[in-house]
Amino acid sequence: MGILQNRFDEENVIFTNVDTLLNLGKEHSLWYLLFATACCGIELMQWGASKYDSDRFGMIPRSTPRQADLMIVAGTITLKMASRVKRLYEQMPEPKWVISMGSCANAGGPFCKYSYSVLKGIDKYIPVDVYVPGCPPRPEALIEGVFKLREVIHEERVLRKQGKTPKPRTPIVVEDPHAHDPFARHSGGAKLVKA
Amino acid sequence: MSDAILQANERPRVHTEEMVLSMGPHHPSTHGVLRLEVVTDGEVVVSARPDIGYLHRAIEKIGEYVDYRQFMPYTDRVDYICSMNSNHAYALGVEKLAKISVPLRAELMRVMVAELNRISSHMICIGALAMDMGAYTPFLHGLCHRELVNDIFEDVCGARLTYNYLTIGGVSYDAPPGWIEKCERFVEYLWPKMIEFNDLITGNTIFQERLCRVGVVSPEHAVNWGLVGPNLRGSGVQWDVRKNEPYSIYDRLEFDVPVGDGGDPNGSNPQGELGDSYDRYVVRVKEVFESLKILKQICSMLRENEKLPADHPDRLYQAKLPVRLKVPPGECYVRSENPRGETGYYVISDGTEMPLRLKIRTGSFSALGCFEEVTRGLLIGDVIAVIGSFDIVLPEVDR
Amino acid sequence: MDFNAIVEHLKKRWPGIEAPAVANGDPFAIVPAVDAFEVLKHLKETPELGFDSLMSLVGADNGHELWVIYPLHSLKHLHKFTVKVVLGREKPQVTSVVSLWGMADFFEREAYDLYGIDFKGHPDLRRIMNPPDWEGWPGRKDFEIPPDYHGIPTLRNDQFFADAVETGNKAVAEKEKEAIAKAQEIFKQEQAAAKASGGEGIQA
Amino acid sequence: MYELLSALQGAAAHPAWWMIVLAAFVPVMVIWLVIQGVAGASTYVERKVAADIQRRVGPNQCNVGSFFGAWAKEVIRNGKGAMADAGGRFMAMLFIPLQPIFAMVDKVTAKFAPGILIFLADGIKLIMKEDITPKAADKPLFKVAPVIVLASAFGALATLPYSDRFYIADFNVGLLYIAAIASLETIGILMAGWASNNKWALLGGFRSAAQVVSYELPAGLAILTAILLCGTMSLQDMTVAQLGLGAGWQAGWIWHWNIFSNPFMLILAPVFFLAALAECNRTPFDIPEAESELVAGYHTEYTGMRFAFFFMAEYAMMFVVSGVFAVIFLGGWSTGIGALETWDKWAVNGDPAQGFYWYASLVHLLVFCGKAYLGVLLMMWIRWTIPRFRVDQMMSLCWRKLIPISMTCFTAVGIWVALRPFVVRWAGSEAQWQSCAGYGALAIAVAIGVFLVWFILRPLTPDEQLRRKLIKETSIKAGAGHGFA
Repeated sequence: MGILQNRFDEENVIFTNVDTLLNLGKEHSLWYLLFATACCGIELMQWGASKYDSDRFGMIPRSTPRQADLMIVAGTITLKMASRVKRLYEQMPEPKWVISMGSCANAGGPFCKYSYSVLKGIDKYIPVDVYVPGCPPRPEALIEGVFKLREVIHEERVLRKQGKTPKPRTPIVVEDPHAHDPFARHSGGAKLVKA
Repeated sequence: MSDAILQANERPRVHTEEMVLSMGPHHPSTHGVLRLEVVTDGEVVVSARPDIGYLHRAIEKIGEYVDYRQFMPYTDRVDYICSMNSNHAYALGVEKLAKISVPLRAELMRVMVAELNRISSHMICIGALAMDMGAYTPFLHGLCHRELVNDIFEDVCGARLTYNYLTIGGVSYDAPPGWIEKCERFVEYLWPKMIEFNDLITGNTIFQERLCRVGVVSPEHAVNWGLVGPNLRGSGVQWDVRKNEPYSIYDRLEFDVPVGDGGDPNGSNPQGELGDSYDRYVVRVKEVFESLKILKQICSMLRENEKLPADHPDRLYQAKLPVRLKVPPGECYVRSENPRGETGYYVISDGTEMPLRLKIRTGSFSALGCFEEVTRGLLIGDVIAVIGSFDIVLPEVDR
Repeated sequence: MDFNAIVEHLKKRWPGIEAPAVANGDPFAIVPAVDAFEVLKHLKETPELGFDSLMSLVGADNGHELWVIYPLHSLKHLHKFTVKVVLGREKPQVTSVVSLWGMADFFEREAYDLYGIDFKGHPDLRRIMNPPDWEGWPGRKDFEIPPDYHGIPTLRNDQFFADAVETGNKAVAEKEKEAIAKAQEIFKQEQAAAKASGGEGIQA
Repeated sequence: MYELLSALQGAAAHPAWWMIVLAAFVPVMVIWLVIQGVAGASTYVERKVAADIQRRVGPNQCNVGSFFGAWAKEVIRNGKGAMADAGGRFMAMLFIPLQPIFAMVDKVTAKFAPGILIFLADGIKLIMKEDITPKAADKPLFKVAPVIVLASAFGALATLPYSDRFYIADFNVGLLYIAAIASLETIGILMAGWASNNKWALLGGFRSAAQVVSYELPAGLAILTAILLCGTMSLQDMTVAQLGLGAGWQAGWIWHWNIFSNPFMLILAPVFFLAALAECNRTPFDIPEAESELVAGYHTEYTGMRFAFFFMAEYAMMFVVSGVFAVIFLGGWSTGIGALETWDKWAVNGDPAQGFYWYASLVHLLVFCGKAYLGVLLMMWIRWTIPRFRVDQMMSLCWRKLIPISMTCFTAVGIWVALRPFVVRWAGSEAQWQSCAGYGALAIAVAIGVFLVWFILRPLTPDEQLRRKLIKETSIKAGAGHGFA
């Protein structure tokens, strides 16, 4: 938005409503970076593919970070990879958001305790907006994560100045509806027959 | 004429310079975080050297800290596209060392899920290869078929990707009611879909032109470089661990081992050369049909098995094992046929609950070893084709 | 040829080869490091042995000494053989077999990267998995994880995790209880429904 | 456009000054709107086409209701807030009655065009993105490249004959102008590739230069052939020539279109279409931006609006080449129904004194846009179906196949045209020859039709029957990956 970005400090009928319109545009057109390192990448692909179809929400993959708005860190980030991830993040133009997908990106996942080469949480390196837990998260959980991110975007200030003390980025954790339910994952009643 | 002009005339008129392209670790078609140092002269690749380790998660090292059962989830992550096969290879290794015999029903279930997972893995491979060639749609169609396999797995173990379904000595859960019918319906569904896929992609002229005579590996080189699985068979070497060193119940099943037939006028690849990318691709497509055949047989075997009385030893799905599993000292190398070729586990036990060393030998790692030789002199677009046709999966490479 | 015959065959030329009796798993022959290359070459190039395929190349550490293990297989004769080379922890060195099996290239680099085993004559012996400036041999038993790598902490923050687990546990346990109770109820209902309809079990 | 305006002004001796300003300003705005419309609609249509081919649903969240409705809701909420001033309350009052209207519109649009506002959202977002110029880039070139690319599409759009009276400009060298200005795009792409200081972009730029220079030849030869046949370079005149006005009762019928005029044009049409695909950098010739090889090709380093310029130019260019295809092969704005075209001379242009029939022009406008957009849809269909060529294959296809074919066709059409006077003499008169040719073309068209009917209704072999049956039984409806089981 260039020179108009965060220039106006009054709450005005024009600025508030224009901000809302701009935010609506942003949140309906989240192009994500085609970036997947490990297991979660497959679920990311399934999320973008026919059954879950991320294109419904206007989300299409871009392979160059310059044209992406959203980076979904899908999979384990190793120490060797960490600097590359940061570079990709820096190459993305503002405004940009990050979803940390899966336990590995959140906190190291199953490699947290004994692995010498895994970065224990991508938020140690780049700012994260939404955390989606799971190993790997189901595509439904990722959709929920995107909706949470939309809520964040909806409240952003574009033309108006940020508040005197800008709101700190509070981590948003998507709760996997099936995370604690050992049976809910099974479709239908068939799997209730305990082995 | 002065000397300077003479010299200038002697020099080649067009002065070209080599360019180093860093392909990856973030690149749309390196199938993950592979990095290639590609030295190109214009479009021609002088050398493409793989630089790996961007997904090195030290899984082998973790194996030395957790006990035999706890390591099973990590084998899921070794090759997440075919976790079931990966589980199977590890379970075979430990069972051989600990001399555990697996009940028949467990073996049937294992082969069933392994073959289903082989199909879903090949779906990703052939779809991704088509995507690398510029056709995006087949990839999504492949994923669409894959969703159905995921549904089937979800029914039997509750997970979509990392299953942790096989255990040492059997499988975690028995088949739920209605599951076998579901598998049969899947076979009925996929067979014509694969024929449709063949009509659309395998027979596509552009696709064939892109893959034929590209990335040729001769049979001798394939053996020497340690290519395995479809990559080896694409080079015309008839070697399938399921057939030649049968494990589990593969010796009771009937299936063919498709091999590459490049250059054969009656074969599937008449314009090609033995061991080119198209051969490797065709071997995978044919393997899907073979897996479907196996699935049919297993379904009928499972049905017969269900007729046995409930307390029959063949109907158990798990062997009775002690809670603290101690493996007697010794070492062994066990391999199983995975979608990406044989996965071998070299297990060294020192008699404790944890292994002394676990070495995982995977197909993609050795395929990358010969990558530089194979891609020399190709074009940049061909490098992509060769990566796709080798079906490289990075966690398997880096572990 | 079976394992013992191959060992006998090799012992004629290299009497230093040992084949310890194994009660469990695959048998293997221990070959002195100096002879390793010649033995492997012999194994590959003798027609009646014909080990044209190297199945894997394993570097290992048992706490006292380093091992390099070569499981071999012959596609021609369909027999197997395992060669093990025992090396000391200080300056472990063995001749590279890249000239025999091309596949050994990456596998030897990996063994070098993880165990620091020097493969003499390898064309390009660099780190493969870890970054080039990584210090130490992470595969060895005595490796200690460095606290940070270029400013990135490599160890987890244990206090943070302990808190998370402690605070998370109650909620998780309660939710799980609820879910199980709910699921069992549904299960009972469906069982009853299935019985009422006369079918056995529940349709998927 | 100028003619139209002067017709409005009436018979003034000299155009008034405001007329000149208007004549410069209005066309520009019109083309700009055309570009916006074509690019915006095409992004949506392309996503829907792709979704249908890939068994997906495609965008369906960004409806009128969910976009403007949500906005109206927010505005009303803001207006009722404690902080709101008079303006805010006024806006809220304004939007309260609008809300049910939005909801109503949403109900209608969601039925046949769900997610239609996705292009608006994309546009808003792209405008708002940070504009990054890489530090190492050649800044002036980097900034001017997207403008050049868009300008070439802009310039080309100006000369298309949208209708018999609604058109922006009609040069006597229109086709030459389009061929020239369309290849300006390459310069922009090459500039973008070079200035980005990115190796992927550079490769993309080079590939594009090689590709477009090569494929200009078959495209140019096809255009030349059409010029040879019609004897004019003006796009309007070429369209009029394809009405076949001298042919008595047959005037204006479909078989006067160039594509049916002789067998060589029938061969040439796919050649030109392929070359057009290559000039637009579309699959299977999307080698300059080959996503799986070169990340994003020449626009790898472009962000936000600059990238949007490339994007818009691509769709506008697709429309342009499809429009040119329609003009040189498919009779431009001609409906192909002779009775309609010749009735009371309502459609036949040429003389302003004949009067201005707006309804006729509107029909022609729709017909032309339909024909051109059909080409665009075909391009989209191809894009989502088949793989991409390799660089050398693309070049050999051009130099070994397309250029010889188009050369042969050009020569053959030349001979055809040269022999025509003799044939006409033999036939007796132009009108008789025209009707002869008409009957011949009719026979060919009927033969093709019969063949198509046979092809569709032919008896299937048992194997094919089984295969079709199986595929039909197991086919999954779009977007329902879970249709099975």
